[in-house]
Amino acid sequence: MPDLPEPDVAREWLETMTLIRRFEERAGEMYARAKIGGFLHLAIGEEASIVGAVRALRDDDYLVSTYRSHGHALVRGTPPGRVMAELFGRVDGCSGGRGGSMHMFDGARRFMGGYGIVGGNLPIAAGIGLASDFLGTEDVTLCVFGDGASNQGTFGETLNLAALWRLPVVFMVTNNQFGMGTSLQRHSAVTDLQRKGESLGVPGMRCDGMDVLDTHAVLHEAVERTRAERRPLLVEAITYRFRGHSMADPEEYRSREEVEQWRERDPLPAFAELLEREGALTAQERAEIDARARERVDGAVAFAEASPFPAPESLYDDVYVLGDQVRGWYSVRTT
Amino acid sequence: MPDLPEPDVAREWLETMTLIRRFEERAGEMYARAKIGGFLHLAIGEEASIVGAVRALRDDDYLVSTYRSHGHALVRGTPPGRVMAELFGRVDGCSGGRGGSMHMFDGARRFMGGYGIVGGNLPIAAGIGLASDFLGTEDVTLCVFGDGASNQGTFGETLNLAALWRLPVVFMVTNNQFGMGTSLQRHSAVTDLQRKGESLGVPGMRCDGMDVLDTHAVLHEAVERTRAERRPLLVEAITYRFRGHSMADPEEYRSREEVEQWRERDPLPAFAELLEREGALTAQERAEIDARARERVDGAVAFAEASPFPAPESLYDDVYVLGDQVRGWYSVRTT
Amino acid sequence: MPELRYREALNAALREELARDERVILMGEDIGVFGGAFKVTAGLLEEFGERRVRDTPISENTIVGMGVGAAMVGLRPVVELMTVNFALLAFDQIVNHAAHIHYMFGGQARVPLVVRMPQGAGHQLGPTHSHCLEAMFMHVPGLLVATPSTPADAKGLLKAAIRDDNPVIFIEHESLYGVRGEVPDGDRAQPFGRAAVRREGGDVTIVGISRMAQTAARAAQRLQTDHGVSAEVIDPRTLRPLDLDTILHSVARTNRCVIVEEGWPHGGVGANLAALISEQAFDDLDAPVRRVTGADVPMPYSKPLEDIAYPHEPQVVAAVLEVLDLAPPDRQPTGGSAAVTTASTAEAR
Amino acid sequence: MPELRYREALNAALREELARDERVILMGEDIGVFGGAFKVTAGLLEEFGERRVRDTPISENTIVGMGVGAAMVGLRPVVELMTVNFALLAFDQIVNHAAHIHYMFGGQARVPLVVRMPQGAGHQLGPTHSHCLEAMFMHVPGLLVATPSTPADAKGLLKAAIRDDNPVIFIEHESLYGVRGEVPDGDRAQPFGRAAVRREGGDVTIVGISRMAQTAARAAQRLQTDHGVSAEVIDPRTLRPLDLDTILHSVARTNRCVIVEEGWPHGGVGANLAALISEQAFDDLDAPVRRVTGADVPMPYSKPLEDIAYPHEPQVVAAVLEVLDLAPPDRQPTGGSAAVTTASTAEAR
Ligand SMILES: Cc1ncc(C[n+]2csc(CCOP(=O)(O)OP(=O)(O)O)c2C)c(N)n1
Ligand SMILES: Cc1ncc(C[n+]2csc(CCOP(=O)(O)OP(=O)(O)O)c2C)c(N)n1
Ligand SMILES: [Mg+2]
Ligand SMILES: [Mg+2]
Repeated sequence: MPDLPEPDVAREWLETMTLIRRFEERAGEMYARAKIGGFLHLAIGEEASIVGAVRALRDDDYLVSTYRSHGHALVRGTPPGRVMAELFGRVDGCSGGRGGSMHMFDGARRFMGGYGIVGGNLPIAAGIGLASDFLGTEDVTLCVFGDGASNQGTFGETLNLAALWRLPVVFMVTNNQFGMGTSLQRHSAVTDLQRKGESLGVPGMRCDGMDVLDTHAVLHEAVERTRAERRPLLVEAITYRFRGHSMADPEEYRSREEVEQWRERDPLPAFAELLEREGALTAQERAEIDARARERVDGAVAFAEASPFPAPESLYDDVYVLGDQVRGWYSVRTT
Repeated sequence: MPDLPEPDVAREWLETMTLIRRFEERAGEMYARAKIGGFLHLAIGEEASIVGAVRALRDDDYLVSTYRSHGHALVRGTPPGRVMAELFGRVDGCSGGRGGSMHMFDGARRFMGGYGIVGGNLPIAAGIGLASDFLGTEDVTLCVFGDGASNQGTFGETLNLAALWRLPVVFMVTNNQFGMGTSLQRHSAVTDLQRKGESLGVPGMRCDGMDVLDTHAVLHEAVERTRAERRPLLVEAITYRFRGHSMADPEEYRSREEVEQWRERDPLPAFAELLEREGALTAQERAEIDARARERVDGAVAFAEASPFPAPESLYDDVYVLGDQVRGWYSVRTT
Repeated sequence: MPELRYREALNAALREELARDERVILMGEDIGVFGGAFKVTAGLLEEFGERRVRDTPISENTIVGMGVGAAMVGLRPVVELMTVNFALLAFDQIVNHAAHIHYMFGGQARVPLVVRMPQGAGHQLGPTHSHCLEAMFMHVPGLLVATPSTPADAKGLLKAAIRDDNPVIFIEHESLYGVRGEVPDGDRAQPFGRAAVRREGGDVTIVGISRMAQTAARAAQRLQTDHGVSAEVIDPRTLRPLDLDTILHSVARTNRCVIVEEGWPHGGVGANLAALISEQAFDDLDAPVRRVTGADVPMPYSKPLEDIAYPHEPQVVAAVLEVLDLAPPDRQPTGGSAAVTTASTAEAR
Repeated sequence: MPELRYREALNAALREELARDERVILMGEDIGVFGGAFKVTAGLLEEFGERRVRDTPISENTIVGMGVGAAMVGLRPVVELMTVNFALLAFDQIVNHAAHIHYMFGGQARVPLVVRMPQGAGHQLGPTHSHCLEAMFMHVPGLLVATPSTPADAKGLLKAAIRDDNPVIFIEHESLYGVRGEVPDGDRAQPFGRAAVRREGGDVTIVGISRMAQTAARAAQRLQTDHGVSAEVIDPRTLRPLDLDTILHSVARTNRCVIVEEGWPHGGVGANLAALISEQAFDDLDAPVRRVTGADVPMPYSKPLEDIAYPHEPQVVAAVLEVLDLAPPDRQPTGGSAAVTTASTAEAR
């Protein structure tokens, strides 16, 4: 087992994992109460893979994610209120209410977006890596996607290009065992996903995505190797989503037992108990962390509730960057 | 070195390689004389990889190729006249003059087409393999494509699916060292192309595409293994195109010396001389083979010349399969 | 006649065709074990087995391309793309291959392939998940394009699509899956190229595309009750082939036409119909053909914005009153041109 | 003013923009060592090096997507797709990503990306290599679409495209690369959304798209000399934004309009313009807007078939004479509708 980080660091990881968990539990409730529409993909069960990975990044490093990215916004520091406001479709949402759950964004914190098209985010991450390389910065881009996405054409195209051009991108495949209702064995001929980049010139690594320490240790190594060696790596994080693919999922493709077995490895209590055993956390601190998380989520809901819906007149805002040659939202100039 | 086949078989291989060579040389001349338009991609130098591979197929096996496929039609038995007529854009062309050099077809001989979109033929070949599997036949499909095509998204998508569904398809990457003007090293991170299917669950093999015997031996093994084990294989054929990518290619991306070195391995004289050394071919037979090939090509040109151009009224034929609900070529019924 | 949901009608069509013809197979993401993202294929894996009903990896271009290849050698594949939005990944196989192979090989090869997928807004799926792309498919010679708006057509057109020897783009609508309607019993294929007159009327012709045929019918009802306007409502059912005659005959009587579509205005289905009608019924028209279209924007997630970004009855009613000179023309530039009502304007008004 | 070929004008624009702005990079298949399939980028690798001019593998969707990502963080990528036909593989990145990112993230991200590619028939490249797809791109909000038809516009519009903060689809034409024309010296960007009146006239307005603007101009010359008809020829230059005003003002004077495009008729650019003009100039029109389009077929390889499958001067002249009632309307159903002249008909007549 990797060594514990400093106690305050470890507690921050636990606190952030807890925040994500409480936030998504509440989002699920808000969805049931029709405060949130569209698709809502929760990452409950995957928090260690999110926090462990992103905490291995520097603040200047870029993060690119999918439609399952509330946690990625939160771990990067986007205020929970702005994430919840996005889910509520309000103007103060982190994407102005335009994107919703599948399209989170916080450029200031270098979270370059959640993307709704499976596999669509890989070329974009490689392009960001290309820019970092071109501009001569030390920035690394972490691109997160799922096991199912590894079958998309962009996976092979992008990894080949990243290896060929030695782009500073760490590709992280979050293997939660399913692409929607299709199990790994039924969608990928090679199930040892860390190997899926070998034929493309991208070496692989694996981490236990249920263990924030292991995830952090492996991603830290991967990110720093990529930063130093200027070449991409593929990291597989083994994890599991405890909830359905989205809110409308009868989960007939897996057994209650299977879910229960994985729940026994729930990364939150596992890490909390470890910290307690190691004397880095008291029972009271643990309770306070949970209480603070719940408070922040309450605040997030209140903030979202208070935020107005976008005005109808704003419908056409930002279809285009307006300028001399594009004068209005409309594509036909009328006098 | 694999043993020689029966002398008459060996001579047929030489004769077919010679026919392809003479046919394409003449096609080049006809292009210069504007008898042929569009793009003309010659496979001169790659004949051993074509004949050795296709002769490893049974007559019922399917062949799917690219825009560089005159040889594939000829080796499958399409009359040279019909191939030349297609290049001339005449009604007796093997695609009725509709497709041209890039879109050859001879369904009766199970040559299921040359395709102009790089990488576009892989999913189609897998679909044909799926049908063979579904219908319970023993047919194998051979899908030929280039080194550059191995970077296309369809490569990863199709090989994964073929491995996952155990489809009887042999994927043959004709590595002629370049994708147009871009050398292998500059377009693919992994240059050992036979390995490019490993991460997709498709084992690889390699053959010397300049040696018809080696190509045949390796492809024969691959095709029969695929037929028996019901799983795809990837075979890399190392070869070289002596001519430009198409007729308009200054070839500034490679040196005269490099081309000369490869020309020393020209598969035609190499194989002919081997047969002579082994006593399977006399100098006279060799001369006759060449003479016959030239005659057949003369005949092909004459046939193409004699064939009429499609009538203007035929422009709209075969846009649709006409039937009860599609009454004419036009998509708007007018009274 | 039994009442079925649109989803159930599609399911019945698939079940009956699978039973009728051994060569029919289904392929798609999560159509088997999961039963389909919208449950259209529910129960078919259990009934017909993995050989006929195949879950695929997430590889849209290749799934469609495999359908093309399988169709060329005798199968009749029905490929489901989870939604039309993902079809953008398969455009090469749809346009360069499925649509062109029959022509490009001189009629020697056929591609009896059906690509099914739902489209449309209304569920807050945001910019990447709410497209209506029938105009793009309609543009391509070699494709047939169906846009069923009722359970009966969903079943009848799907059967006809599966039996046709041409590649068919079969566009369902996410908002219609739960809609109920009468579906004739038995093996009834609805031939392509026959528009349906959903309601007869003499004052104006309203053409509604896909889900908008339903919106148009509701608007016509309102026009009758609130304004005493008698509107004829036509649903083309298929865009390739297109039954223009039925529309022209109607316009010849009403002299006024409004086209309602959910998609983007520029180069939309409405623009194409407006052009054809203006060309061929020039002397019949007492007013310009009027289009009511989706707004010229990516579809926003936020509910109030999404609501005004695609047409509802009020915009259709407003547009009809305008072509009948019963209301002031709207002033603000909209949907790309002052003469197009897009969802937003009537609302914003 | 110096005379340049269209190809040279594009090359000059790229060279000047590469020199002007460090953030501009070029990516594409065979644009470097090979100098570009059509030699548009010849010499740029030598001049600016591998860092700025990058040969890519054959991976269209990913090349465009990398351009999107690089543009989001400050570069100004110019991606060349070898031809528009291969853009069908990149539609997901173009539509779901490049076009929608600015809107979908609430205006926080920008995508100053240019995707350049040639389109068109005339070189016997057959069904998979001869498309004109401007209508599909024009359909999508968030994209700008340019279709330069002269060397001057090729240079001026490309400079404007590279400097614009929106994603631009820049459509060149294979048959124009060798065409010579005067190109103003110096750093002149041609703003989008300004149509060019190529020739003034009072009897009829001819709108020509992409290469067809040149065909239209030649037809106008013939109309003048052979028939004494004075035709005004308008080249919109860009389809998004579209300068409809210039067209409407012209039609207000001529009362007759013919639109010439090379692409497919259904849902084409011509249909969109015909709809807009019929809507907004209804009372100005003395005859239906007439479209001359490519035939509704995949492009055949055989020369005589290809020749009649896209418009040439004779069809344009015939269509103009028809809208002026100087010739019998043609009878046979064509290009999808009896009111559309497609290349084939006038020839076949
Ligand atoms: C191109 C594309 N195809 C299909 C979908 C529908 N879809 C959304 S998520 C998903 C499953 C993705 O599985 P995986 O990559 O493992 O990520 P996970 O959802 O498990 O996090 C599918 C099929 C999509 N959004 N994009
Ligand atoms: C999708 C697509 N992109 C680009 C092209 C243009 N093109 C035709 S052949 C070719 C090179 C292909 O190289 P390779 O796969 O090695 O085959 P080869 O030509 O060497 O036989 C390119 C880029 C195309 N036809 N299709
Ligand atoms: Mg998964
Ligand atoms: Mg090659």
